[in-house]
Amino acid sequence: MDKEKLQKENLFFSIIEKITPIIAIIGALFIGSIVILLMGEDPIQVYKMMFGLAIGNRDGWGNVLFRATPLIFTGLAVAFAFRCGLFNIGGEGQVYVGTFLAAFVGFTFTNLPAILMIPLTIAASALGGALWAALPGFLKAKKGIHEVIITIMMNWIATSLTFYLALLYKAPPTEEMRLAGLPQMIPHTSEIAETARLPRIASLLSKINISFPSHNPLNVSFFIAVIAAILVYYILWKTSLGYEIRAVGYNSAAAEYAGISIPKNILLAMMISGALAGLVGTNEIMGYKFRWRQELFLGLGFNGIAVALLGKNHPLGVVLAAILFGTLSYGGALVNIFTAGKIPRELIMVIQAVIVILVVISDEIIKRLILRRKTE
Amino acid sequence: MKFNLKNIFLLLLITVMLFPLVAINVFAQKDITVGLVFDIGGKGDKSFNDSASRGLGWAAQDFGIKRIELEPGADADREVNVRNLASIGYDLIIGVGFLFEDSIGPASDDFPNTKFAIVDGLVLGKPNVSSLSFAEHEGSFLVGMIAGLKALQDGKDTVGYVGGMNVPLIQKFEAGYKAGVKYAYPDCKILSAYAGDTPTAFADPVKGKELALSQYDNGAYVIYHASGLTGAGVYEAGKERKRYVIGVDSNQNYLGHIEETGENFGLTSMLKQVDVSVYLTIKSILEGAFEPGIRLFNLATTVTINDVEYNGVGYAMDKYNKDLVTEEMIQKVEEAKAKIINGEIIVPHEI
Amino acid sequence: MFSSIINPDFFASAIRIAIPLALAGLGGVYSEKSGVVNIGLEGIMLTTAFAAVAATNFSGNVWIGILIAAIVGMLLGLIHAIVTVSFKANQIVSGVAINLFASGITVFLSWLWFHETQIMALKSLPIWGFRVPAPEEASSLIRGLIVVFAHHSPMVYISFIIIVISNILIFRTPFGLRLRSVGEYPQAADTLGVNVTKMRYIAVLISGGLAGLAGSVLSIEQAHFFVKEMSGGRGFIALAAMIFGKWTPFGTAAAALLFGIGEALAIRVQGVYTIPVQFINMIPYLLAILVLVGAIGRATAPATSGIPYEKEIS
Amino acid sequence: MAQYLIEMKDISKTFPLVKANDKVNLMVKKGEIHALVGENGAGKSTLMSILYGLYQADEGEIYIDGQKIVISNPNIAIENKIGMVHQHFMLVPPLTVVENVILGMEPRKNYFFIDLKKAASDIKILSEKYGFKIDPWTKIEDVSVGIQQRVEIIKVLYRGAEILILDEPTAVLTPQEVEELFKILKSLKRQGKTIIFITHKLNEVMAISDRVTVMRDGKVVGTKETSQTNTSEIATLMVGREVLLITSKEDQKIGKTVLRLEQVSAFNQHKYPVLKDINLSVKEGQIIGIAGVEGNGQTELVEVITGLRSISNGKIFLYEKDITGLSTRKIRELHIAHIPEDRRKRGFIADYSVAENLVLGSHYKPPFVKGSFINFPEVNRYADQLIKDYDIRPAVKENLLKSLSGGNQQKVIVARELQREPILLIAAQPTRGLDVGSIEFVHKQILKERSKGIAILLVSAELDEILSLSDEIAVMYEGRIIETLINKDVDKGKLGLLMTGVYK
Repeated sequence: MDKEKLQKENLFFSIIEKITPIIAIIGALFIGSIVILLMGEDPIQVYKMMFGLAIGNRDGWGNVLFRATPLIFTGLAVAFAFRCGLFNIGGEGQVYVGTFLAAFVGFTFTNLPAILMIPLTIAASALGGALWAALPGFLKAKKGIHEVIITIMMNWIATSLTFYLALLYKAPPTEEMRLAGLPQMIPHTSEIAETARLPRIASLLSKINISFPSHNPLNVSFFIAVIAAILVYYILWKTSLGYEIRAVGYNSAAAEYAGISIPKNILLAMMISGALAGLVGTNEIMGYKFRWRQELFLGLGFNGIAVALLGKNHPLGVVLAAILFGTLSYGGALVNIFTAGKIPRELIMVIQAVIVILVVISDEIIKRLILRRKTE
Repeated sequence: MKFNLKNIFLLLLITVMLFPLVAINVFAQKDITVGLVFDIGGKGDKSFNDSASRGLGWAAQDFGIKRIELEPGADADREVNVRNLASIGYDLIIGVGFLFEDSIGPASDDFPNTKFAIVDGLVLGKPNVSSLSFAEHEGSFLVGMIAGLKALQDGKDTVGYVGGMNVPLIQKFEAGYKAGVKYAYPDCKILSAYAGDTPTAFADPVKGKELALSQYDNGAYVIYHASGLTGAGVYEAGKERKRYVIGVDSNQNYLGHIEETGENFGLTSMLKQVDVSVYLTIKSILEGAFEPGIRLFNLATTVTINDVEYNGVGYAMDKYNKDLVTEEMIQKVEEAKAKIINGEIIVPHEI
Repeated sequence: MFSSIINPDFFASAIRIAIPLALAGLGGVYSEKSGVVNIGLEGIMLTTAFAAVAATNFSGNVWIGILIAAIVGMLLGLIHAIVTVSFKANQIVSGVAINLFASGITVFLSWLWFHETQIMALKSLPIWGFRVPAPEEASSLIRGLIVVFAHHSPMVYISFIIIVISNILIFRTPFGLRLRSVGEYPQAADTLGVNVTKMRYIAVLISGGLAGLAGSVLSIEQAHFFVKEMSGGRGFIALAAMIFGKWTPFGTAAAALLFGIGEALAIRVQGVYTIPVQFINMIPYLLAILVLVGAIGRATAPATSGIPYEKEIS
Repeated sequence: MAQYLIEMKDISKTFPLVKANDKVNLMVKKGEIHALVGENGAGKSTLMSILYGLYQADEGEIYIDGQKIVISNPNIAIENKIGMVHQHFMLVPPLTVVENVILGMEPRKNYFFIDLKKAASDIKILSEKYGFKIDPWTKIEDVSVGIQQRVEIIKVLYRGAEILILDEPTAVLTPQEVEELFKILKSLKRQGKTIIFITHKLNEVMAISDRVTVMRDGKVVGTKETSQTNTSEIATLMVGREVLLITSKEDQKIGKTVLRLEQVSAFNQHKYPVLKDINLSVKEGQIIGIAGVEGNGQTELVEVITGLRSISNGKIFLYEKDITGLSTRKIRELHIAHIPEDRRKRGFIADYSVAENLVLGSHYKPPFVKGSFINFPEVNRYADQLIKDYDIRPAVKENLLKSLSGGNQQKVIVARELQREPILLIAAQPTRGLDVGSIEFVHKQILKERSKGIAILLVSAELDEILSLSDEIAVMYEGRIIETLINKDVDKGKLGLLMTGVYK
């Protein structure tokens, strides 16, 4: 086979393979539209509304990116571990622990200046996630226990543990609450120090006279997420660490033969993955609510899996997939409002799941088509 | 599919350009509009959220308002729901549950012409927010008395309590209940358990049933549950063991009714009249008498809606439990109620 | 204090809690014995818990509800089989997708059909067995035995029967032999004319059906309600039980019982000792991790579990 | 009755990337032992898989006893009394012998249960008839390779096969076991069975077959009466040119001891001893061949030297420096090169490019890294150089390794390992599964290293390879080195006996 033809074929290969998520998205929207039709609504109107409202204006974009931010972190977490052949289903627990540690640092070291406080809090959130991922990593590396089940168990343990800690460090009642004789309802921690907070995009843009809705929750954490994605790319494909991690993921026996320590890389990949998940704290704690409360994070870890799959475990794909999911999530909430509750948000969850299934299937179909074509 | 897709893209483009126009035309409304956004658990919980929804229903019937009920998913949905309802001109937006503190607080500043109400939460110092609070411990005291009196009457020595999520709010129920039991029956043992640490603890009937069964099997004669839907499991257990259950928030007595045998095990229910508070808030807007700040609903609160008199909190009597709770018991409870109202009895709200 | 925790009711409670775990775990056994990992059990349980309540309410008959739950479970199993056996996609990915799908579709349909996200089952299963005699009528031993074994809903006994039949089916029949060989060495089975694809489809379908029964037990028998996310991770615990049970029906059932005991203990220890409730709630999960750490080295998964069968590569 | 029992006419089969069979014709007479020979990849296994219904031919027809049949799955093959013993045994390790034999056609009792007792007695009867000694109740994972092969044959006979296909049955056997097998085959022939015997060992063809069909590149290049041909004719047909079967080897000065193992013992993962008190030394310029039936500890021996397996006892020295217990990476850094026995499993990362694979194991050291980043210009330059030096084809460094042929994959491994300037080369099964050209290439490289004075440990299951390359031969049996022989004095018969543990 001559070189040119080979390269052409490789190109065709990679293009087709890369657009399977798009095929899946279209397919899922199509299936979604059948469901909407069955509900007696007009799918075109609904989709028009969903996307129109979600990305039709600055406020919408801000909300979409805000929702995408934690998904980028958890998506990267899953993708990174996947490159090492690990399935990190423990994003949920790593998010809990990472965010709690961020909050803890945030409300404990209130005397430090922002220049120390912000990096320290970011580091704390990453560290919390990394620590929580270390045990499943260790058990996988040393004992060969499958990480899927351990990480799932760790999710529940994290739920209970962080809840206990939240009770331990719950915020004292405010003056008003004392006067009214009302206890704090569901425990949350005290707010983190002003110096540990990340500015909102709205306040940054207002300084350069660009109008942006001031209530919009989008904050600097989105850029941290993008930087994290770029870092992940460089680590995986440009460093010897990434070379080793991917080698272990592709073929651990060969990696071992080449003197690459499998336990070390598994543990490391798991901890980096956990750290990425923990970084959700930058968005939810440092940039949005400034305090820790459990239900802020429900479901982020699991949605991260879907994001990673749709993004084909590539950082760029993860960012795009997270933005898509952010759009669906925000658009879904709006459609729910603007159709007066007729189209429930859960339709979006169904569409998301269908996307995941279709990505998985279309990958295989296309691989087969290519194989068949090559044989002829 | 291809045609469909083209359409979507085309329309998407048009929408983006025409968005402001569309928004105004489609969603402009003339009647009084009320938006209700639910707490975790959502509609159908047979207690808290359903109570709020019921109040909205009463108001819709009586005043012909337009209404919408929304169930938020992620935390950020609360703010999105509140804000968007406000931005499309809803007159009153009610957030059920204290979680709305974060979203109603800032939104009330941005939409000064919209009225907000928050159930169980506190948003103070805003002229357009009403915080609806309830003295659950007082109501719990009364049902605690009924539990104690029932056990005393039938010669039993133990009652139980099943909470949902182990949080201060739910501990308030426990505190009042325990005080009530002890007031009526000082020697009574009280078992207590919580279903869990996450919001799902309010929606885990399987766990609730096992918790209740374990208490019944350890001698509990009556169990008071403050656990949302988890309590559905408590009722299951009560019917299975033929022991009594006390419901919460709404009148849940019917849940203890066994159709086949006609037996009733719903001893009573602690009523937290979220429905009343929602109804009154809507009414106050129609009458131009919106009250910002804390509105406390307790035993002393008395309202008449459609010829029925309600307190802010209370206990439920109906056809299901009229044979279970004797006149004598009611008399004792009413005496205590009077004492609470006039301050003779102070009900603790912390265990 | 001790007798208020460990008593006949405690064991009865452990059995009740164990039943859905055992059924779903058994589903895992069939699936993994054939070489297909099914972490979609969780989602299947959730969906079928909903299906059981919905069908019961529409039909007015609990048995129809249970039947529909089993059928819906098999349908989801079928999807898993199509994706993983025919399309040879990553089995864990497919399972995750099923779990995601379940979370959405159940709430979506409950809004659509019932306009609320928690639905009460209009009918419930009866309690079968001997009446528990009053303390004075019988010795405490007989009383205890009746409480532990003879006073449950029909699904408990049906589950016992299913467990026993499964053990026979897997280890004593041609079907079982083929099932095991397909999971261990599909090429070998293939060369002897055993249809690997067909066996895997059947196994995954059975797996879905059993998880469906488990879901119906949760909603129809135990809760009498469908509540969103009510499976609460029981599908994953079931998988841990399967591993600890060394991929055998009896072993899985025994491990499920162990988890049942753990949870029953967690329920009863509350309030008795002054350990924070949060730590008590960790017991089942810590137990699962300890069990897995202990089980490794003694148990081996079916050799090709998780690996799609590729005929071309030989 | 037709003249031929089996007629395969114009069979073609294309796989992605390869045309495995191209208008193949195969005629087999009833009651003969028909050898099917060819190099690896010549299409023998594919042809037999088609006959057995594992693959469907794209075109062509099959006649059995004059009847045209379509064999769409193994069940139809079995119905037509065709049985196949695969090269890789198709036995399920955790199942018992009897379960393996009856799988797919289980005798039943009460319509529902397997009648294991009946099956076991049937197997007893069958095995006595052909002189096998097999306990039906043992698990496959507990019996030796030779026994496993007998189970495979019984499995086929149990299904009433009249036609037996044996795919390279001798590859994993000792010479003595081969003898046994041939006896069995002859007795089967006496009972009227027809046997197709796939091999690439010409002496076996001469020893056992009645007729022989030679395949090359997916085509049949000739069918001969065995009695009327000879090895060199068949060999020429097989490879299409004259082959140099014996590699010439110059004398070499032996230098200092490079590697020395002292009383080394090791366990496998089940805590079962697999290496027992191994003493071994390899000197500069010397090739030590490790002979033995596979599974007697050779794999583990290589693993302990390369740090892939920890040892329970003993010491390992490199130039008299203790290297016991060092990590694989440390050992590689001491310039020990390793061509692994299972190329696909250990040798390379299939989804990495040629360039990335060429730096595997050196990827963390300068010049291939700068800081913690990989120095891609240098990696690429290095790759281009090696591709040229070792003639790796296609010469595209970006290609994923999985797209290369087996021979070129092995070239990548050899290039990578030899380029590291080794002082010790461990070559395990270096030519397994390669075509003749690649085998020659690898052998030349090994001898070139020897002439540079490098110490070489050669592990091979191919006795001919060991004999033609090594200076000394160490024979392994059940985890021990039971004898070390100087190559000059070796006679093949004695070596075979040693491999079976007879001389002790």
